[in-house]
Amino acid sequence: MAVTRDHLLAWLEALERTYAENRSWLTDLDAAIGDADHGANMARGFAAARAEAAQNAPGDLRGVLQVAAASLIRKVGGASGPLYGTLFLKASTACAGKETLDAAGVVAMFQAGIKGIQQLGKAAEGDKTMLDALLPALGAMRKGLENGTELNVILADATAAAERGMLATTPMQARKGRASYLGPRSVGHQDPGATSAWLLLRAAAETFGK
Amino acid sequence: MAVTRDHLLAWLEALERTYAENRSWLTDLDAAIGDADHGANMARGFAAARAEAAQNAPGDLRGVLQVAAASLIRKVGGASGPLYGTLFLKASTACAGKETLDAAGVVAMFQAGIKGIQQLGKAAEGDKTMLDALLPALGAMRKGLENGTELNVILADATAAAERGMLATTPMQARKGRASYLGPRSVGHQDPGATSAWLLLRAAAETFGK
Amino acid sequence: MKKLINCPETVVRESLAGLALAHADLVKVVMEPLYVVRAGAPVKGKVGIVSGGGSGHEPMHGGYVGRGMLDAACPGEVFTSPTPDQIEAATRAVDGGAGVLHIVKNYTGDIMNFQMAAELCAAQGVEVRSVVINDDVAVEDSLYTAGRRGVGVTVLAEKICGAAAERGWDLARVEALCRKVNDGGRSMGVALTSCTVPAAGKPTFELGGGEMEMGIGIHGEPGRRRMPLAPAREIVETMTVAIVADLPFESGDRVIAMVNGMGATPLMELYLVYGELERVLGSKGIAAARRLVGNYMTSLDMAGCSITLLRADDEMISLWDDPVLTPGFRWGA
Amino acid sequence: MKKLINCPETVVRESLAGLALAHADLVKVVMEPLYVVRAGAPVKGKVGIVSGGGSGHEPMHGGYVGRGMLDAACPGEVFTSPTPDQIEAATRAVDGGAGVLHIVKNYTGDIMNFQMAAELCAAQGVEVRSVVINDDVAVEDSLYTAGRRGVGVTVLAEKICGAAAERGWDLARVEALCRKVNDGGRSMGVALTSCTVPAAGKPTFELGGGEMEMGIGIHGEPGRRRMPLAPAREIVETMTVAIVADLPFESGDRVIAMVNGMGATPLMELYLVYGELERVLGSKGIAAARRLVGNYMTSLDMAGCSITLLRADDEMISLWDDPVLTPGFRWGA
Ligand SMILES: Nc1ncnc2c1ncn2[C@@H]1O[C@H](COP(=O)(O)OP(=O)(O)O)[C@@H](O)[C@H]1O
Ligand SMILES: Nc1ncnc2c1ncn2[C@@H]1O[C@H](COP(=O)(O)OP(=O)(O)O)[C@@H](O)[C@H]1O
Ligand SMILES: [Mg+2]
Ligand SMILES: [Mg+2]
Ligand SMILES: [Mg+2]
Ligand SMILES: [Mg+2]
Repeated sequence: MAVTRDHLLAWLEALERTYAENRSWLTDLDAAIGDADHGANMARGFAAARAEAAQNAPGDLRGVLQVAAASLIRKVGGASGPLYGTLFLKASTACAGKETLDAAGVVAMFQAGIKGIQQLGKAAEGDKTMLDALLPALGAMRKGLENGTELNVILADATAAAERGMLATTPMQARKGRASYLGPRSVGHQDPGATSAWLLLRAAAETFGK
Repeated sequence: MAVTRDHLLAWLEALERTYAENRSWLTDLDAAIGDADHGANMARGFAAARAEAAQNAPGDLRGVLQVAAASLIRKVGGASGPLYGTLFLKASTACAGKETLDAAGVVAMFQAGIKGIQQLGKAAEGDKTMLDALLPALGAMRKGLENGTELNVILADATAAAERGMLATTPMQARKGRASYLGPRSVGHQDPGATSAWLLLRAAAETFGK
Repeated sequence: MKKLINCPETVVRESLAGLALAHADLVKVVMEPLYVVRAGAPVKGKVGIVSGGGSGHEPMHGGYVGRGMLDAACPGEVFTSPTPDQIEAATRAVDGGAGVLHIVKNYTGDIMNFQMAAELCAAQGVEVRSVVINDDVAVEDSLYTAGRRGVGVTVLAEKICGAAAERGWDLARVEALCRKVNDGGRSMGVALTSCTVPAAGKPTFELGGGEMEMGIGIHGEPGRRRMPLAPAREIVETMTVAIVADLPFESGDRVIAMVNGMGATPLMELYLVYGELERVLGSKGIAAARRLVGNYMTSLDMAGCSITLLRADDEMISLWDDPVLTPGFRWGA
Repeated sequence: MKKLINCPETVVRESLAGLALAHADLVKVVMEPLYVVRAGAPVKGKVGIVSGGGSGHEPMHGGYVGRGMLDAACPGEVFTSPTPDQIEAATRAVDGGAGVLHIVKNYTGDIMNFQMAAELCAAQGVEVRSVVINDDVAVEDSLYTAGRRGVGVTVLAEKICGAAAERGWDLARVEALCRKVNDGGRSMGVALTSCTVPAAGKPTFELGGGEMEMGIGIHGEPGRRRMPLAPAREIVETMTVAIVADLPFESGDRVIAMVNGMGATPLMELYLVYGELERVLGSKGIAAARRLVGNYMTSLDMAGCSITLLRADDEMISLWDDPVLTPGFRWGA
């Protein structure tokens, strides 16, 4: 089983749907410790990314991810725009020259993207950001790969790890982003970006498996 | 039984108390068809009138009413300031040269004051204003005087007439003052000025009788 | 009630004290009796312009005192017209020998208090003329009302007549100009929420989440009709059509257009409203020659806006463009 | 949600369209990508000044575009920083050959998007310098936060640096001035109510009738502490003491003082707050050399205010007094 260009397009479609469905949840989470726009940002961004990729994307994997990255960067703004945009941009370079992705290729793609977010945002695990969902997911992917687990199991484990990481942000005090302005008052709320990150992985697991 | 300078001062004291006690009622009535300040206006005005009359009023009846008139005109503003100020001003001239007032003198005093309000405000009975309480009261006073009724009965009857007139303002559509801006929406609400006018007469009945 | 105040009894004076400190170069505030006067008044030989009314409409009127606009403003308690002694003192303080114009909004209380003051001034040899502003199309003008409320046109009249007085026009001419401005101007307002009078401590009226009051004035009084909340486009259409039909404004007219916030409506919304207004005006062949978008005549913390249109000729526009230097209006200086 | 809008998705662009119509003589609004640019830009040989951020803070930033202030402003969605392509296009549109200064408020999103844009511009040979404004004393600046928010000082920096650029200062000098303004300025804000983001449709937080949020920013985020509502005198005392102690401002300092409304607080209250502020400053021997009282950097329809103090030397004050001609600020022109 290998991930093709169509899988990536299907993933973007799933993300457009997911963020539309979870828009108000993400906004409510952001209202508690941020500025109540994360749901709108993600919904707006992935609607554009899906549409532009479907219309203008070149034939290769990298092209699809590049177009998605560009429209996220152009359409989202805020903190999540550059961050998720970077995730897709770095992911695209990891796919350079490939027609399909095997398990190793998929993990390489996510690894490049997540590292990109780390470099841009300078956040560490425990800062109460999207990385608290993404880094555990990456860890699970690497482990799965070592054990030779097959791709849809790897992605299922990664999604589960991301969900645990997301839930673990609730007791954290934010050290990055808007939530950090609240100091101790940021404790007790789940991070919106960690939540959108879990949704991102869940959509990958659901679409890449097929 | 005759009305002396002390009776007038007692009347002003009673009015200060009455409008303080009924302040929020008058304001609520004004909120419904006006601008929610009648209670504050009356309370502020009669607190000043009472205080200034007690301190600075010359020895005669006229002086007490003149001082009260001046402080109402200086302290109230709005529509009710000039109108009640005029009531006391005209009333004061009706007392010129008198040491005490018999029933006829009291009626003459109110008649002069109420006519003054009519001249200044150009309102007629049925326009949904304070005059809808004051004019029936004046009618009752005149009748009582013809029948030789004694003063405290005259004032009791006048207060009752004012109350009926006040209640009768509820179904009226306002043709004068702020309430007239509401057109048909002014129907179904008791007029604040008619209400403060009834309180004014009730206080007179309670104090002049003693 | 949630307000940045100390107590309802002192809010008017404490706010004016702040105005005086913030704009000491432009205005002085006299506390007994209470009025705001232009720094350096009276201006010898210049017609004085005095206005006033209840407080709670800031920047009107105190914020319009200064060169090229008002010589003095008389603030009453919140929503309560000022008293004759304030108006008399202000009028005498700004009389430079050329007489004084009272610009009075059409409310029973304002009319009576300014009237009493004018008589007191006349008795002391100060020549006073009064012009009553009554531009609110939401109130039908008939024997059965106290007439139309004075609203947005007041601000435009104060600016234009202030400029004329600054140019040295005589009292009769400034008075005639003020009547002309009033005759050529119309306004209408809408409220999305009530306002809260400090001394009352609670909202003047209750409005459901999906309702608005159409045809409100500037005193938190309910409007002519309660209607379901609509998109800005429809609200502006309704108001503009009523205003245009009333004068009527005609294709080819040039107007000074004002979109005025009632106090709690952000500028983002007011500019959106202005965009809709120009669209409607354009469809009727009416051209906005000058524009104002902001909070110029408020109703405490009410959310909503009013629209004012003034048919303007070249002379009015050039008077409009004259320098003005007040806390609320400032250009060309 | 009760707003004078048509729909949440279009409110930003429709409001900017209104701004463009209302001030066609001063600014132009480019829709794709979205930015507000000074009429007649670029000004040859002049340093360009570009700012931007989420919408919902009007008049900031679009209202500060014009002679003597910003050359361009990049508005994002409500409370969402603009995107690199907007900033890049605006920067290139105002580059008169002397380079461009980006005035950026310290928010993760603003920093990252302006950063990306600056790289894109540099790649095309446009010299860009960026200064980050971070003046909010309510946020402790430590390794454990994203640093302090940029708030009120942004407005003062835009005016003062805009004047310097207009005078012909070079990029390095304007940049240094901007850092100096940021270093000498501090702010703090308080909210009496939340605000409602149009796309969210309900208040960002709930606040009881007797409560206030102390130490809020300009995005409707909760503040540092929820406290019982207090008289204005105490609120101003608390904020001013925190601001003064932080820099610290010292006896003998001259400051530019701003009392800024958050959007739904009427001018009557803001002037009262200003009066209290001067009282506290006076007691500390600090003199207000220049003053601003009004809505300059709002948070949609939030009720509340912020106080900003900037230690100002003669040069800053004379730059402050220089002519400015924008929709939001206008004097000397
Ligand atoms: N430095 C950072 N590194 C990684 N993620 C971050 C960083 N700062 C913020 N985030 C994420 O961004 C999310 C907020 O995104 P969003 O609300 O769209 O942007 P904004 O905070 O500008 O309104 C936060 O919940 C957090 O997960
Ligand atoms: N022309 C008038 N003649 C007599 N009474 C009047 C007239 N206009 C208004 N009033 C009375 O004044 C009352 C309102 O007084 P008040 O609220 O103090 O003043 P304002 O209407 O200026 O706020 C009304 O209820 C009405 O009874
Ligand atoms: Mg957010
Ligand atoms: Mg009233
Ligand atoms: Mg009143
Ligand atoms: Mg945001």
